[in-house]
Amino acid sequence: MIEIERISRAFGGLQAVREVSFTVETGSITGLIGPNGAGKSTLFNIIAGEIPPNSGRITLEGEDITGLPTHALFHKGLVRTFQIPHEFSRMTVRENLMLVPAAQRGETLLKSWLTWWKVIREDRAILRQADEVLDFLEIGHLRDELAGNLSGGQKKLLDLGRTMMTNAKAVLLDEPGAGVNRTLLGKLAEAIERLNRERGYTFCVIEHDMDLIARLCDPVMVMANGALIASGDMATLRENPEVREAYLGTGASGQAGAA
Amino acid sequence: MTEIAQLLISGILLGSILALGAVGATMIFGVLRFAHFAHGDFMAIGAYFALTVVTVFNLPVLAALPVAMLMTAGLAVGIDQVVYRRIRRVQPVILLISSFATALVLRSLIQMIWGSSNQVYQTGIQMPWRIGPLTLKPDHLLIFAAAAVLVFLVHLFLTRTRMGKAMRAMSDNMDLALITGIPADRVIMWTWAIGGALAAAAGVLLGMDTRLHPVMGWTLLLPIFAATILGGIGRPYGAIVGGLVIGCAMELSTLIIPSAYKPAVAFAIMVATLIFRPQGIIRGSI
Amino acid sequence: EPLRVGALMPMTGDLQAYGESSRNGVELAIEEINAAGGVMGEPVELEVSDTQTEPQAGVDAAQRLVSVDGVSAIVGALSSGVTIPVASSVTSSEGVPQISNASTSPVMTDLDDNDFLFRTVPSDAFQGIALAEVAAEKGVDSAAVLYINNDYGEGLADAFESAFEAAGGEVVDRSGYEPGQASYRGDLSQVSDGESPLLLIGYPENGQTILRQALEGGHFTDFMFTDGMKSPQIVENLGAQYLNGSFGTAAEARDDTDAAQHFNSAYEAVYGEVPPVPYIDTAYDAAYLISLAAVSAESTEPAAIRDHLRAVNDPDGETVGPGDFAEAVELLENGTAINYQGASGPVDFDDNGDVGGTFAHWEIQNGEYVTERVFEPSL
Amino acid sequence: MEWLSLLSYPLFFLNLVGIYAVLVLGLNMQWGMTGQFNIGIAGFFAVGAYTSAILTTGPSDNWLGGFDLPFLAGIAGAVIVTIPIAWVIGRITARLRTDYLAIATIGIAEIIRLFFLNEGWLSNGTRGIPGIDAPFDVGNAGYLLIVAVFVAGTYLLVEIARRSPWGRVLRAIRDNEAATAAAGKDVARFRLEAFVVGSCIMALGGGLYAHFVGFISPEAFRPLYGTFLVWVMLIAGGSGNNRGALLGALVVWIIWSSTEVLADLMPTALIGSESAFRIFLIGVLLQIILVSRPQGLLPEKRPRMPGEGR
Amino acid sequence: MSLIKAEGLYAGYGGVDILRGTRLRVEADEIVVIVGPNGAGKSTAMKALFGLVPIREGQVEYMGEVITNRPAEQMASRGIAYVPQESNVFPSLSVLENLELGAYAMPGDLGPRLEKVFEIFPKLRERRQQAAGLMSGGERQMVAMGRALMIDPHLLMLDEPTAGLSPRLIDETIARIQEVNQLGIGVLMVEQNARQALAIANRGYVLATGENRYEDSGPALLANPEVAEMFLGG
Ligand SMILES: Nc1ncnc2c1ncn2[C@@H]1O[C@H](COP(=O)(O)OP(=O)(O)OP(=O)(O)O)[C@@H](O)[C@H]1O
Ligand SMILES: Nc1ncnc2c1ncn2[C@@H]1O[C@H](COP(=O)(O)OP(=O)(O)OP(=O)(O)O)[C@@H](O)[C@H]1O
Ligand SMILES: [Mg+2]
Ligand SMILES: [Mg+2]
Repeated sequence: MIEIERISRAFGGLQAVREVSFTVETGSITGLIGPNGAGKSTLFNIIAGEIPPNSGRITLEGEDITGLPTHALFHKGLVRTFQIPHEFSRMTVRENLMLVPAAQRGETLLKSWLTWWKVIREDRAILRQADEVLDFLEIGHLRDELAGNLSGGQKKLLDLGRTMMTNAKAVLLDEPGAGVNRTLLGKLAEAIERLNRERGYTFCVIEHDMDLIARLCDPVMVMANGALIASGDMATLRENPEVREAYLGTGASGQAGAA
Repeated sequence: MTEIAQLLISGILLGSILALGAVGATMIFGVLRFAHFAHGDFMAIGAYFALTVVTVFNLPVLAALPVAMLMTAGLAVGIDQVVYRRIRRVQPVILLISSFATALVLRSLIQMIWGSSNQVYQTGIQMPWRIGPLTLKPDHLLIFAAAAVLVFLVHLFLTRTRMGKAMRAMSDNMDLALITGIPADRVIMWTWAIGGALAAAAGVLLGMDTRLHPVMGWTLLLPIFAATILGGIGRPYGAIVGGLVIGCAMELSTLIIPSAYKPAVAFAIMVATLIFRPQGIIRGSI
Repeated sequence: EPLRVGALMPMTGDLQAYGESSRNGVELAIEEINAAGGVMGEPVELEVSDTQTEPQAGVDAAQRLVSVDGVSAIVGALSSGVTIPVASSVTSSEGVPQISNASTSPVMTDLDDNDFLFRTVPSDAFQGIALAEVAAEKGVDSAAVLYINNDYGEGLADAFESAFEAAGGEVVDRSGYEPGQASYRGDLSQVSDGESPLLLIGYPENGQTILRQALEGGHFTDFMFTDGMKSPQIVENLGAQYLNGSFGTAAEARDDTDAAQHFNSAYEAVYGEVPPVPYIDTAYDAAYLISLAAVSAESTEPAAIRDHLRAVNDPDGETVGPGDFAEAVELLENGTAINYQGASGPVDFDDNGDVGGTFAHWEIQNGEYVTERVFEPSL
Repeated sequence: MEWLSLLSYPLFFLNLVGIYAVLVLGLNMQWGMTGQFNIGIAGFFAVGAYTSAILTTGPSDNWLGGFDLPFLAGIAGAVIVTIPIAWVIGRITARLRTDYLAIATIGIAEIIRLFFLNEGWLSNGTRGIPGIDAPFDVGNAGYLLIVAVFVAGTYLLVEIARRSPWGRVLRAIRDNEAATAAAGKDVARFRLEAFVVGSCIMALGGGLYAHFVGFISPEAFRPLYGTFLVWVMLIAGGSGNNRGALLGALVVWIIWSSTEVLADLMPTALIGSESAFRIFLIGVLLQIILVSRPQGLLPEKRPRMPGEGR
Repeated sequence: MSLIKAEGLYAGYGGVDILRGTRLRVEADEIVVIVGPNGAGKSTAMKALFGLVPIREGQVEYMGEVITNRPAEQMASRGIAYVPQESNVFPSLSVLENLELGAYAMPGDLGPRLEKVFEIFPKLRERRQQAAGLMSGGERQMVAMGRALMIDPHLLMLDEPTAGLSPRLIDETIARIQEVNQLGIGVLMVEQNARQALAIANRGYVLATGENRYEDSGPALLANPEVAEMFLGG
């Protein structure tokens, strides 16, 4: 689905991403892990068209998408979330979701003016869809709350909810689990699995929670110092000394899932 | 050639005055996140404070300068306490409109207290020295010197005091500044005090070079903002360069375009900067 | 019902300096008229309204005068940018006569105003000619022109240039300046050719800065002015020694006329010395004309007043001046035609509501403004 | 007779309020809905006024006139001419955020004013264009009707836009631009559309103004009356709320012109500077409004969800 | 005397109480961990202690002094450091400047303190000239912690300090927190990585809908099957 070919990017003297190549297979949930500052988010930013790479190429289903603007990628079915939640803080939770569906009739000003009744009808359907998503994420009671007033974890859920409002093909999730309560995290994983199974979404997930990665992802890519150092399924990676050294450590967190 | 050199001298002169105004404006902009539309009127009232000192105590203008700066600093802090402080937490645009109202109030106060006709610190004309084909007048040297000294003092303040860094922290993240124990109110007061004092200095120097008039500052406001933008918002050093560039560009422009379009030069430079180098012409910050 | 007169003056804004003295002129006239028995036995009432020198505020103020205060005629406004919008959106449609005492824009001559707009100052076109005449007479054969970039400045510069060149002079360069700048050094060096004198058309507000920078920068040493710069504060602030010998023109009545002398002494008695700023006597005359017209029409109806504005200047009529209001009323009541000779001149309105006029050639001598002579430009 | 003429002032007054209301609605689309900090309103105001004036006046040697078109064509022309101008300005300032945009637009407005001031062939320069007729010789009351129709129409269009998904995207942009792009919205397109539509509304206000006062010169488009007054109206009325915009225009204009009455209460020590005192009062009143009701008289309300009761 | 003690707190935003009778206590050399579902009011409780959310009812005592509703900017000079959950660095300032400003309330010789912070987070030494806003999510978290440690606090309040950190760094951070604690600094932290946090906690609180649900020693809470099922994800 997404083909990353020799992508590099430097910030000043800092080589944040170096010659990274891998493929996110259609229908997979690909994990991306690595120590802090490894370049994972930067790579996401490059794929999502937010910053241009210094070199390299990205294709989506065979089509070159390097350097396309974010919104154009969205229309090609590529959606992302942010590590630091990017909610619309002064809009309600519901509106945050209703905004997302693409090609709404009412987004063309002339159509809003000339065929307002059709616009309202369409908007009602979108509203129903948004409520379904909220109920699914168990934050339905917050639907009229301003998104800026949500707690840290609730914002993460909302972020995920926004990706559920689209007909995306590929979704890039940047640390969906950070700050989310463990119990809810289980639900979240379930949602991701279901979207993957039922709607055929392809995912690429950055996450530091090894339980979540182990449960969801296959294969998993490991980055360190900007480069791809290993890949494979989680069980193999746990045995990889390089990965242990750079990332997992030997303590409880790295081993938690294995227990 | 001599014409260009002569115009450059005038440009630098105008630029020094703009720079003093712009340094204050840019600091207020940086810390409080709004374009302070009463800045020109701070300049004017500072100039009039100095006028009072000059006429009442019969002092030379430069001696009145520090007094005027102190008074204007106090006034700026006072206005902040009475008005701006109450609306700091709402949108910056409210502050902007409010500063516009402040401008109206200050300007009408000047008219009520000092009257609305032209006044001067010193009657008569100072004849310039002639250096070859160029002319330079003693007052101009004073203006350059005063501007340079003030800018240097600001530099010391910003680099040698904790207050300088605290100012930048405030402009970055007000809540976190609070959490860190930075006394937000004190930083803001300092910002106003410095901004007010520098504006007063600019006003007095402008008054020395031209004349005093209630709207003398208002008409310089846009070039000052242009200098601020050109230098990059929140960057005092940038503002100095910005002021000089705008000053010279405005004076030199008369060589090529009708002088009726002269104010447009400042705006055109400003718009061009915004479009091609939105971070300002030079890098570096407080 | 008493006659109500509105004064539409810039009490704030750019022309504020002229607003207050103009209002004094109107006030003075009305006090005299009331002392002489008022109009149709009732004292005339004055309503003053501020235009802020802004058209939006000006039309609002004018409409308030007309509708709320119920004035029968308006004196004002000063700047053409306000006078004309007031005429076209308020007075000409409401049918209220309006006499500007200061708007000199040539545009007003041909304005479609249903004949409700008048003025007691001559159009800029005349002053330019007068100045060119004076300049030629003083042996000036070339001049640089710097004018304030508004209709006043541009109109005068145009009129001067064509008259001056027709008289054999040469305008070496001309340029409009934007008000409010801190430095005009670039403008000055653009027009200066090193020897010709500078004709500066503007107002003291910025004019003083320009003069100062011109002198300090050595761009010019000799100056010519128009009425806008005839202000004592300039000499006071810059020093007489640099300005002595400079000269200019201003619309001015012959001060040897009875009317002018009467005005001067009356003004002095009430407000102190007559400030050497223009448009006071023209405001004063405007108020007189309105009152006389009301008497002549025996009505305070605006349209009736308008219809009689020319009638009080019957060339065959008995000459009356501002001091003779009671007498003029008597004459009118007896059916005798009158010819009002104002403090600012004959103020005979032509078909467009314009007046011709006389101009002073003034000079600065020992720091004083001295009127050399008052003359009618040979058109 | 007496009361009739007393009535004619309010009729006149409402004309100006209506014209300003149109300007405020235009600004509300840019600031209230999109967060575009345009303080160059006077520029578009001028473009609209001059365009309509040039199109509808008779032939003249002094300016580009002689089209002699009817009123409606002038107004339509004002809007149409503004589209490309606003588009270009919107494009070049597209990347600028709040304060930067503010200062750029005020600069552009001044450039536009200087252009009309100095390009006499087009605009008769400093002397201005006289004789701009109102349609059908309707007088103030009649013109008020025309203005009212335009105000109502503009209000309706802006309000529909605000409630539509288009308006929702604008609010999202105002809130968080990166996230809006990540949600697949072409932020630049939406911003540009809002800027152009808002500017066209301002130009419409300009056209209405020109035909109302019958004469325009560059003096009318200086920042105080051309831009700041409009801002004050929007902020006092409640930005983001179209009804607030209308209310703001009314209330502020009342304050603006009634301070003249208040100035009579002035302390005697200040005799001779009544007018300065009046400006002083305006400033103080404005501060009081801002400090006591910073969100405006009618704060922004989120649009109703579809299906929510009226 | 407890380091900090809160009793019966009622606090919230715009008239709605989020905290409903919450009580919390940290003794002088304790690590106390708060866990609970999203939106339980954990962050709100921290903010209330620090004076960032007005307390409607209840009392906060710090080293025997009542500090209920004292302004937040005084807390740092009392020796309380707080790292919020979001926007916890000055993005346009360099890392070094962030740290220097952290010490604003306690001026003096910064050298040794900086040294200590760099020792805990070596990465910060490498990156000390980079603007904090351009750091990766995890790096930012380190800057934020470092900033807080610059005042040599008596009490360190951390809102989800390990969110976004790699497993290895989580372990390290937890270890550092223990280290810091051993220097005699009380620690109050909110954590979603509950297992690791509770494992080192002297005491733990489980908060749900603004009320105290459970309170026990860390390991005891971990062992409590109810808690595990409802709040720790089985
Ligand atoms: N705009 C930028 N300018 C300069 N340096 C940057 C910029 N963006 C990122 N970096 C640096 O690039 C490196 C990689 O950052 P990135 O955000 O991709 O890390 P990450 O793998 O997502 O880490 P984490 O798991 O902590 O979020 C970091 O060291 C960061 O400081
Ligand atoms: N500024 C605010 N205005 C209004 N409500 C708010 C505000 N901040 C938080 N809330 C609400 O208060 C409740 C508790 O929020 P809090 O941030 O304390 O939760 P939390 O326990 O820290 O959750 P998380 O683990 O997700 O960070 C939430 O439902 C949230 O919506
Ligand atoms: Mg990251
Ligand atoms: Mg929280």
